Amino acid sequence: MLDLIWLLPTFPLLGFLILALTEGKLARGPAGWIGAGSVGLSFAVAALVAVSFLQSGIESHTVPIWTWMSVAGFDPGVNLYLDGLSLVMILVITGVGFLIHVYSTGYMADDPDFSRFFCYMNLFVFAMLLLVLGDNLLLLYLGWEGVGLCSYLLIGFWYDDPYNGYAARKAFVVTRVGDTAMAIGLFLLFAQLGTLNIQEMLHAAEAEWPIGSTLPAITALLLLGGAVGKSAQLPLQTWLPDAMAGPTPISALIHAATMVTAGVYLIARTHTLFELAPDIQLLVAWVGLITLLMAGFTAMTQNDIKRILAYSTVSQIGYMFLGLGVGAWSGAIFHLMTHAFFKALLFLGAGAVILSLHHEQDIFRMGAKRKQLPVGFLCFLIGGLALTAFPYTSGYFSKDEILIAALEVEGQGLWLWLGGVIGAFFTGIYTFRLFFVVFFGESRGHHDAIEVKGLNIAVPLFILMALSLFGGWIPVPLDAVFSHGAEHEEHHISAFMHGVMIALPLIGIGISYLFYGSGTFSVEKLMSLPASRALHRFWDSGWGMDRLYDLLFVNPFLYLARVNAKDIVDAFYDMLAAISRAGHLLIVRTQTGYLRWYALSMAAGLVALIAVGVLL
Amino acid sequence: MFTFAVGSALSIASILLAVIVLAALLIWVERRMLSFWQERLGPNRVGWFGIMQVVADMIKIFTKEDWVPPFADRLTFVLAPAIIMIVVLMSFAVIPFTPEVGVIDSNVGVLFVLAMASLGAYSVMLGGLSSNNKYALLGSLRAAAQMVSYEVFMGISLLGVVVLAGSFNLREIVETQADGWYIVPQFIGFLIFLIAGVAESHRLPFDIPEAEQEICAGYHTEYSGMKFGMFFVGEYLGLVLISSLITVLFFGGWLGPAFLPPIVWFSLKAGFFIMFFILMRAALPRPRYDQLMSYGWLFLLPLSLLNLLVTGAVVLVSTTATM
Amino acid sequence: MGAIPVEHGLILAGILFSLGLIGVLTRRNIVFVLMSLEVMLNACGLAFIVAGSRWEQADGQIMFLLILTLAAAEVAVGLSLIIQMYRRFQTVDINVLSELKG
Amino acid sequence: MMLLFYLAAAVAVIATIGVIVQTNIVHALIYLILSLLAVAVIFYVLGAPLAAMLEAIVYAGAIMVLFLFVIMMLNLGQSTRQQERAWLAGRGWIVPALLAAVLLGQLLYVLSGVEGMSAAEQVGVMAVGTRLFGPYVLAVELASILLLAGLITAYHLARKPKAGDE
Repeated sequence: MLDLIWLLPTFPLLGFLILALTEGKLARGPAGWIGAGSVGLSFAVAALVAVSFLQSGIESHTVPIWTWMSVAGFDPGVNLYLDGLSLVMILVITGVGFLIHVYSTGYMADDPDFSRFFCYMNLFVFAMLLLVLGDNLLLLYLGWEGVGLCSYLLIGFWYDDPYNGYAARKAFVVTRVGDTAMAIGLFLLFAQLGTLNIQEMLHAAEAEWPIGSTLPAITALLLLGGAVGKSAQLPLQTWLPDAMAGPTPISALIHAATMVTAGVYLIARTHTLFELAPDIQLLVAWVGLITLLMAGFTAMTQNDIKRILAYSTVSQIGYMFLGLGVGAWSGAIFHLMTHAFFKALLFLGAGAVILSLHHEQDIFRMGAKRKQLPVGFLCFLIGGLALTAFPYTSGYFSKDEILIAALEVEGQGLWLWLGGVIGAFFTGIYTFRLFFVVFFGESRGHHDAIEVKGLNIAVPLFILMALSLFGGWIPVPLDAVFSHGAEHEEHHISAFMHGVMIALPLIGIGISYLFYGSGTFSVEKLMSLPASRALHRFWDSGWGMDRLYDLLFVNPFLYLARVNAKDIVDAFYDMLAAISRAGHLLIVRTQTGYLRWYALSMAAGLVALIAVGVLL
Repeated sequence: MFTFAVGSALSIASILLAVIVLAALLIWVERRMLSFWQERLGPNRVGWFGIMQVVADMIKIFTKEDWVPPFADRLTFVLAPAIIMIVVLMSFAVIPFTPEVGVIDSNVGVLFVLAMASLGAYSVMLGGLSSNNKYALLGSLRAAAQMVSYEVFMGISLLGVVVLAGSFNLREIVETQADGWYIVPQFIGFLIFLIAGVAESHRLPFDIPEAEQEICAGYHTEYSGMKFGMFFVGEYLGLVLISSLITVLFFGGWLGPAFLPPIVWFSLKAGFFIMFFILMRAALPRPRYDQLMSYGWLFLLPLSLLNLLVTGAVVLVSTTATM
Repeated sequence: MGAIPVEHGLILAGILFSLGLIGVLTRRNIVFVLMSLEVMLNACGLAFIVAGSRWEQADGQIMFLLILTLAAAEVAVGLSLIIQMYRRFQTVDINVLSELKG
Repeated sequence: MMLLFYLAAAVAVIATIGVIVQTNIVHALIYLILSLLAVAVIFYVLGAPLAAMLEAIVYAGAIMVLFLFVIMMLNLGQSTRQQERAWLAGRGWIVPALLAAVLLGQLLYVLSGVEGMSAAEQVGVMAVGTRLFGPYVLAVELASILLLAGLITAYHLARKPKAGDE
């Protein structure tokens, strides 16, 4: 049964090939069936595999499929590797992916490029499965770049609008910065450890490298570079909010549930390396913490419903990084899973709202929509509660695990914990700000909106609601993967700390109610202060990161280019140019343009070479 | 290097003679059969059932003026008909007629046949080119494209048999068919080889290089007398060659129940295919040139590659299973 | 069979190579140039076969196969370039193509 | 066998000389084919039957047909003879001939030190095939990529320019 996992990537690949080769000539019906069905079949296989994997009780299983070539010890194979980690990942990818595909058949029903959409989606699922199932770095990298490509294609899906193309390019280029670092890291690992197989490589690293030495630090840092690029963490987070230009199901699938978690997966997969480099691991924690706080602040100031969710995604992935950094490997992956549930729910709910309101995305032009959009209301209520870690929703369990683990880090633990809790507080504020503004208060537009109907939209939403509420009780079979690290022990934490962790998000909800629900406090009054206006502008622009990068990289480059056009250094180069021109005038006589002349010189050179060889 | 099966000059000479006489006889057979299928009489005046018609034709062809057009390129013009004769007769060298009869027993027999077939293209091309005549040039351009293209599928379709037999030696290929002819596992290969074979010998329905109605007999427009006769006989030799090859590769060559001697079995099988080709000429219309090319590249090539791939996979799996 | 001195085979390859070189250098018709190039490539292949025969190894033939592949690709591209050239300049004189000079 | 080798070698050299001095391009091509076939015979004598057959099939049979095809397409047949004669006239051949002679001298000098006899055994198709798809599989992959690139390039270059181009 376990050998069936080769079917997992095969179905989406077949779906992609069929849809690509029919060039969009397929009718919507069959195209939707193929697109969603292939992922559904994958999910069925994944479920079968999961059952038999858990029953068998083995730690890991490798399925060799094919060896591409075998040259001088370099034998990259297409081998699939299954363990607890990849099991969780494939279940999330195919499960949530399937729901989103079904949802998309409704959401994209009127789009002229229906079949192209599913074509890209299937390719994406294929690449993502390859990423998490590959047992060697080459396959992982193939999947990694494959999802990057799909992300580019899908963000720019509506390529008629130049802005979408810009957003797609930005996502591609920014993640490429991280990918370059990662590629160098992979080369370094291969060069140093001599194997591409991830497990062998990790064992070799453990055996050869002492803890805290330079090489693991460098490789871990480079891999972290790749991870922050793909997972939209500081300093490469700027692409994700712009990536909301794509269709909403894409935002749900790629930019919330699966692709952006690839960085988390990468770090979890190579966690041995990070354990060998404690400094870098701590860096991971701080990157996550700072990102989650910055994204939290920014989310509070946004007006676009999807951008709020995008910043919240950045922030939640920050939590995962925090978890990874403090050694709560299973906690991070657990949070990855629950986050996939409720963030997919929120995005799909947002999609339903947007579609119902004729592609309106500004929350301040909605208001009082709970009667008109009951399903969307329910989505946001449940998703929002899970996102703010309301007790006993799925987000509560996973976030708890991360924060408790953070507290246990020696030295900086309290700070990390405090940051995480404050982040949770902001999560409460921005999530329910969105909620109250959209669904309560007075209607500020679209008074006669009617909610979109259709089982293929409603059913995935209800399943995701259930998962968001009860997903916290799903047992994650990760102990075998991470067991050799910190032993799984009962956490001891004082009741006060725990109380704080539960209370702060609730206080956040309360504050946002006071501002946006009951109107007790007035936002206008707050905004009348110039300082708060400036702060609002600053946060609204995402801490000015785009401007900062313009300032730091783009403008200096342009400036240098301009300055370099005519400066005194040129004189020196002019001299060089004059010399080389003189040489050129000499040599130009040999450049007759006649091919036979060139051939003659080559032959003469050959003769001379042989002569030298013979004489010496 | 050459292990001579029979080896004597006498046997070589007798095979040569037999093949050429057979080819000449085929001219009469074809005319009789065609007219039979078209419900007319055909040549029936000279000799018994008109069989002496062949001799009469020979006399006519030998005594005609052997004329080289003044505008033609003399060397090439003379060389072209010789090439086809030489090439086809050379191909017969590796054909195993019976366990005893055959000229050479080469380890690369299949490749040798392919090499000769590919050289055969020059005959048509040079003939058309040297004639310095636009119809001839058109004909030879068509022939070049057609023969070079169909050579590819011919080669690939053969490889299925080679994979099964594990040898390029035609004699061994026949011997490995003792427990089953390759027509069964290689039916697709057989079909492709049949079609490609007809195209290689540019007989109807693939006689596009010499289509009388379109390009005035194509590459041999300017030829007459003995040189035309060589082209003519060369075509029939090609027919015999293709039939013999099909027999050897797909129908077990000389193998058959013991009540008939091997040579008779071989002749029966080859004769059947010769008749089949003649019937094809009588029955099928000529396709258009572009149809022929796209049929080859878009249909036969993928099909033959697929056939080879599947055959290879099956052989690989079955050999690794038994090991 | 065999028992031919390796030296003689290599010398034959050398002679053919030199003849091809003369062809490349003297002809102005680009088709001839390409044909002479083929002669040179073929001479290289011959040298490999001779060496392979000397050591009774298949590697020589494999190298020849690779040269064959190279030649096929080279001729395909070269001839299509000739067709382009003829379309543009109505000549096969290689000296016409002398615009790319210093 | 020895005799066959030297005979084929003589044919190859004479035919190759024919290639480089001919003025009629079709005749030159026929000489080239002859030279290639002679080399194929040499391959067979040297115990390389696969190479010999491929030389005949691919080199003499396919690549040269391409040449002939292009000659036919461009109609370079006999009209260019005068031109060739004019182009070959003059002293343009002296320097190349000298250079080639020097090169040949060097080659002879270098190669005359080589000892050894060619093997008596044939290296069969099977041996070549197993090595080709064993240690040389990377080379096969590269060759296939090269052929693909050549195919695409040739298709693209020889295509008639569309109305919009240039």
